[in-house]
Amino acid sequence: PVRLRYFASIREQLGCAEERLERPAGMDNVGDLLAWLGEHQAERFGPILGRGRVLTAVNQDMADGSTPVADDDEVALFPPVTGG
Amino acid sequence: PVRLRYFASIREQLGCAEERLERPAGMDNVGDLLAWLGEHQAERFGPILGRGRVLTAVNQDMADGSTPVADDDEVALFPPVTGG
Amino acid sequence: MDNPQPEACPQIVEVRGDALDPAQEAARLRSACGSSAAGALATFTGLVRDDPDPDGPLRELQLEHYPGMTEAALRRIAENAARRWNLQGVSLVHRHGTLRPGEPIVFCGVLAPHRAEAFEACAFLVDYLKTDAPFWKKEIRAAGARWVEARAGDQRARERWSAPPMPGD
Amino acid sequence: MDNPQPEACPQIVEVRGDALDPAQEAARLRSACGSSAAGALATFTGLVRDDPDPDGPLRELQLEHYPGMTEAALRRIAENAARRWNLQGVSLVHRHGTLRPGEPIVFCGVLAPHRAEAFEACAFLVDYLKTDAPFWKKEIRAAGARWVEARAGDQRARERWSAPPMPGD
Repeated sequence: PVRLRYFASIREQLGCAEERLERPAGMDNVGDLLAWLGEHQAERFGPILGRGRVLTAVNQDMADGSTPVADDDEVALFPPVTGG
Repeated sequence: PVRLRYFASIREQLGCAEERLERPAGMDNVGDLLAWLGEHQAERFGPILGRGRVLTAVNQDMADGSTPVADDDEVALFPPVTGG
Repeated sequence: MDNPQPEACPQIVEVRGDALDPAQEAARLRSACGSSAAGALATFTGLVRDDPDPDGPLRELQLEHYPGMTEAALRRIAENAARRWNLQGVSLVHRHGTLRPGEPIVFCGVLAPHRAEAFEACAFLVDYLKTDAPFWKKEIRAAGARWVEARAGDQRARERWSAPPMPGD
Repeated sequence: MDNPQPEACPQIVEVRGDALDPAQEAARLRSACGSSAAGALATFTGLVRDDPDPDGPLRELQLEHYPGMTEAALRRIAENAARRWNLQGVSLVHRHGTLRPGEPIVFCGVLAPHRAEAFEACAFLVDYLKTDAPFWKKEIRAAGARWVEARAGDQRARERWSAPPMPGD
């Protein structure tokens, strides 16, 4: 499975900070993962993925759609950052 | 008379921080004053006026050759500043 | 302008939940750098600003971060500054948790031989942490809570540093 | 960008013979400015630098000034910054007398709503005091004493502020 983590407004919208997901066959990168969530958990993720920019990190490194995802990876979803 | 003040390397070269000068007829601005010093006190001021840039202030305001000089004015001569 | 020995530059990087004092951080950076080769110290402190708002005055600002990733992001920003300029010290200290109006959010400090590189490197630190460090601000006002939106201007400010260097740089 | 009420901006201006602590000055500037409209504090501290020199290490730096005129020049620089940008506070504190390597020579601080104007106004203060404030530095080294020469680069740095403003400024 992969470890999914959510931050800020995405964490609040989902009402969840962290969960595990059994990685289906063919989910090999971040793009695959987001597409799968939008399709198979449309009610939870539709409003999030459809609304604004969603940033991702894999194992605490900024990622994009082509970043590989494997079992035991930590994948984070969060909105654009607003520190400083 | 005018009150002459000297700072930094000019003060050291002259061996003098301050002196009074009876203002001769026709000495009406800073340019007149420097010309008079260069001519009538050439031994003291020749090396200073001939060497580098000399800045001037009249009554503690930056001045140039055309700034008027009158009795009781404070006229300062100093090298380019190096603060900060 | 590249620094062949960035590891010789002390780097203070911290994400903290308790109060951040910019005066103390400036003193800490100076004492971390023993040499007298530094002629310039430039610092930036970001403060919680209470702008007029239809939702009423700001009660508090909540700063969420991503423990682990946030520290790593700050370290990378400090290292990039130390590689890009010849610096004698870099400090990047950021708050998380709950802050009140007027409180310091972040301190950036740079010790360098001359003022131009100190100012430049300090502005570089601020621009990058606005876009590259995982922090999220939530404002609590009388009328409710809302997440602060990211600003396109912050992205543009960061991008000026990746433009090709000017001739003579 | 002009500020219609520069008098509403607290201005700390001082020429002092005893030690200058940049941490203390940053704290003093923040407490002089009561409001929480400031989102950014930018500071610059100039330090006595001991560069390698054929005349040996720097023993001390003597800073001469023109009492009365120097304070007036610093006040004018601070006022010009407060007129040019919308600032919540300006500080310009400069040493005179005898300093050792590593000691602070000058502190410039600016409180402003946003970081761009804080950095700009702080750089403006430093650039102007290098050319417009009557101070003169003398270096005392093993091989003797010598007056520091003015640098053409400082004059150029000051002149960039009197160029016509960019469109959109």
